[in-house]
Amino acid sequence: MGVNNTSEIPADFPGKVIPGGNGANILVTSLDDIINWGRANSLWSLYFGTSCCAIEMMQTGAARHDYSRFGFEVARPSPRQADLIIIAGTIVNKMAPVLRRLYDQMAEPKYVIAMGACAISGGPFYYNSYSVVKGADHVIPVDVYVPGCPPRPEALLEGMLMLQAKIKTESMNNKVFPIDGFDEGL
Amino acid sequence: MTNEALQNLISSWIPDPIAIGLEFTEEKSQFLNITVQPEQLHQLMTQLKNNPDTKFDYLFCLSGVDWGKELGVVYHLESTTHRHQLVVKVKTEDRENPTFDTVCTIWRTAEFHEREVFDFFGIQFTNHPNLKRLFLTEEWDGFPLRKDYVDEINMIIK
Amino acid sequence: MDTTPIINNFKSEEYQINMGPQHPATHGVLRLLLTIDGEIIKRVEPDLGYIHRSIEKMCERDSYQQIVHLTDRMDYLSSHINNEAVCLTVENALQLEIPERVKVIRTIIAELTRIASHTLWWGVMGMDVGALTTYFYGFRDREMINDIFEETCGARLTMNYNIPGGLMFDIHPNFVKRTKEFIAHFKTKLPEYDLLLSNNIIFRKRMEGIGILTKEDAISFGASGPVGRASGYSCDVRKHHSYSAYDKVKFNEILKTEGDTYARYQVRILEMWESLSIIEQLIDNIPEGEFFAKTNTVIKLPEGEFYQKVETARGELGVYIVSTGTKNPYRMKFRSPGFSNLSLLNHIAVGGKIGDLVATMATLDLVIPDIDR
Amino acid sequence: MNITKNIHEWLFSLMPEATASIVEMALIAVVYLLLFAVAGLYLVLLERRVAAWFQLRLGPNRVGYQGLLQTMADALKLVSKELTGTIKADKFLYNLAPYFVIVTALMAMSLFPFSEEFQAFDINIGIFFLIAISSIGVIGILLAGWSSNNKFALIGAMRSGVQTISYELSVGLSLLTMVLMTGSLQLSQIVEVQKDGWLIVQGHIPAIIAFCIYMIAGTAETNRAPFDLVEAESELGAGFHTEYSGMKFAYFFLAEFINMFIIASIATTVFFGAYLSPFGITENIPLLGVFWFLIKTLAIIFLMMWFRWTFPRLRIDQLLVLEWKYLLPLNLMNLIIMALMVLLGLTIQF
Repeated sequence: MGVNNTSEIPADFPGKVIPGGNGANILVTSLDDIINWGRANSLWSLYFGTSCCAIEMMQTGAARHDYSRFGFEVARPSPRQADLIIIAGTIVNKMAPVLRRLYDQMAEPKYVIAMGACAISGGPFYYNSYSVVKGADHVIPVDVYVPGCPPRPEALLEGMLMLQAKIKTESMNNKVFPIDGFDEGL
Repeated sequence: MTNEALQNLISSWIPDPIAIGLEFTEEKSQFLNITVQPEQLHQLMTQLKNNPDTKFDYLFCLSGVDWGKELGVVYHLESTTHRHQLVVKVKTEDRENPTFDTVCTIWRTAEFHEREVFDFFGIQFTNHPNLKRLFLTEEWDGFPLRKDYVDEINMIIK
Repeated sequence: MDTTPIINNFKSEEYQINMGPQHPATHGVLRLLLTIDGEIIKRVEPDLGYIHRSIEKMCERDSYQQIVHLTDRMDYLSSHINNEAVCLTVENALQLEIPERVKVIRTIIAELTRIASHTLWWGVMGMDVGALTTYFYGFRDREMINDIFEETCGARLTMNYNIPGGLMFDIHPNFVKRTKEFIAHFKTKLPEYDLLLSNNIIFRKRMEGIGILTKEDAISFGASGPVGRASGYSCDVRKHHSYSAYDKVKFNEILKTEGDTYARYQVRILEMWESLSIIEQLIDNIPEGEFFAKTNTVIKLPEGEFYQKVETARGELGVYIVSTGTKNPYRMKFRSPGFSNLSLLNHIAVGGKIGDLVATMATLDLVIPDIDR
Repeated sequence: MNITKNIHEWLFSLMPEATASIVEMALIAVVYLLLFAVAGLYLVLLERRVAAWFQLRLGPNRVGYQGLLQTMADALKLVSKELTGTIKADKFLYNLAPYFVIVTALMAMSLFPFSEEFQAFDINIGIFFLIAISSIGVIGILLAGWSSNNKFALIGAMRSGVQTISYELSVGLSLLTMVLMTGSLQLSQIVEVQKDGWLIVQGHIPAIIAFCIYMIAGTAETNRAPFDLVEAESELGAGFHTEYSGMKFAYFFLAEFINMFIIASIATTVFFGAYLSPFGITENIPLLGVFWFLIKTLAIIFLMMWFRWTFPRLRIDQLLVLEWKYLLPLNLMNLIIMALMVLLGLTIQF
């Protein structure tokens, strides 16, 4: 995985390492790890599939590729209890405000996987189409992009594991909410 | 029934078909095409459906077409008993508010299809139960499938 | 002043509920404005367009090879049959002579797609009615077909195996072996479907007698595919306007007369048996020969209008091309089966309960991008 | 070897009467809360593994050894989740609803005779108290559905009200047929009577009919499939707890599994002799009572899980027809047969 969260200091580090803080954050970091471990291993996805990628998402949920091994199994119909929204399929102009409202309704530590070329950049409907939003990140901030049209179940699983790794590197005291400054295009 | 038999049968209903602008063509399509004036559309359609030996009771495709200068609607009809097929075309010159009478009183499937044609071409259908946009949002301006539709914001032409 | 006695003097007024774009039962982004009184449904008004990707506008600027790629994003569960529809229209327009081998392979893969779509429908149908395990059994069989497609066509869901003029490449050496294995496996598993769901007393009680569609209404609403055949309206395009290798195959068209939700369910289950028998008849004698008829790279259809009907898993898909002789069509219209099947939902669901509406919608087997195009 | 007895004496010797009993109560509450939490978590994991086993897949096995820590991760995540709420919701009732459901579940758990000495409250109206408690749980669901001001939640709540009121009848009546044989509502007395043969064996045919009715009504009581109309996934989305998130939702989620445990425990106590080993083979070994109790309860829980993953869902009117037109008359007739049998002394005693 691209992200390694080990914290040993590399040998050729020029400067002197000053331990951060007065040791209080040792508790915080370990609390961080526990909470992040809990969050990473029980990502409940929302029932949200718009088009063909939804079928590949259902395949990942089915018996053969089975994402319930990693704890994704409980898919919640209501956005209040879901903490991961997998945008599986094309987002159209008429659907964008609905997607934005779903995202706002979700409880706070929420993550987004843009699955499939349509969710990443409009995919095959980029040219000559008057009604497709060219990429879901015009609507909501996206954490992990899974390319493919439709991506294979293994690709979606790899995307989910990458999201787990990303959650494990989060820290509670300087938590940045992806939505702040998103509308202003920061 | 073959196309010729159909053609004679239908032209036998009306005293003189040419005078009221009813043409039969067959060359550029595999079905018999009838081009009819908007006024006689409803009357011809009801006859096509109710007449025992034509009995076109299945309207399987209703599509709006922008023929460049005029806007038109193409009806593909099929009879589930005799298994023969027919195409009825109707065209109108004025592009501001083209109106035809609805056929959804004859075939219930036309309700949705006519709403779709209105949505993409702006063709009004008189006494249609609830003629409003089906796919696009209410405040969408312009009718996308017309040839002269241009929308630079979200259409990237290649 | 109507003098009918008021039975219950608690005047219960109806209220509108929004089975919105994001709802487990709508398999995608169909929004239903339900006017309900307590649990009884008074009116269902579908609001479409949440996945309208303007495919028909795009087709006016794409060449015919590019259009084939768009069609399997429309009805992605019978994607191969959609591609076949466009290719057949183009081939008939050009009066191309298609080798026998291509027709037989197209028919086999079309029937495999139909089985894959019906197994997915059956799995999700069980989930809609509450039996959550059927989803996994349905997908187990679908995975086997996906393996066959992945090996031969290179993709699991959106295959693009058809191009105007024939097939992209020849079938994989162990395509025949794998299909035979699948047929043997599926013949033992299909009775299991009946065991688990069809003869379950709760399932039958929930399905029988609701969402009744008479034959005249089916024809007048333009219902096609299993929805029409469950009401006794014989609308199988493979029988009446046969294309590819369907005229060389003996199979019977399943017709039921009750027209209720359970009849639509049974038609699809029996259709899977028919598809199996079609594949069996063809799998052993795939004729040798070319898998591609020579066409020039830029395909220009002659002046005129062309229409081709095809029987997808959901019903009758029609491709209507108006061509002015240039390399892309002047106007292209897809007559989608789901669009007409959905239009009759209000007619059959009124008076039932919310549970009936969900069961009826499941047997209509709606794929929303196929409706919105 | 009875632990509770000597703790009891030690406490009373140490402190005056009132404080001792309060401390004892507090101690019991803490022990049962721990038991409650652990049982809840591992029941959820058991459900997901059993479901996976039915559905040809593996189920959670990556988190901790063989997935044992999976529900721990779920609990940690739910604890650290934001508690969303809607402005239009009725604030006070909205927050009160989850506690109704959890408290009733906990109160019911304290009555069960896990083994000879390991029973918190042995009140003499045991069964009656259990049935009363399980009907309070519904108020929590009704409150949740109504106060979250969401149409789907309202429909879910109304359905749960109708369902639980009608199915309480069958639960009560089927337990009543068994009480005819024991003669007392006190749970320890019931187990006492079963020393010479479990009630289901003593009462042979009517007891088996009562057990079947009880299982049907019990599954309906806990709103589990095939009667899960309250949280009908495909019809109402998330049913009555649509607007709840984070820990409030966790209460509902946990309470559903604890209710399942309670229904199974009542069945073991009344029908299968709580901690009595079959044919009295391991009577003398002291601590084995709890083991037998849990084995029987888990068997019945497995049966309820089996229901959930095979049967489709009933429609609301079929649900009521089943109760009022079929289960109720059957139950009453069964009651009369059992009464006649007890009168004529036809029950089998070992």
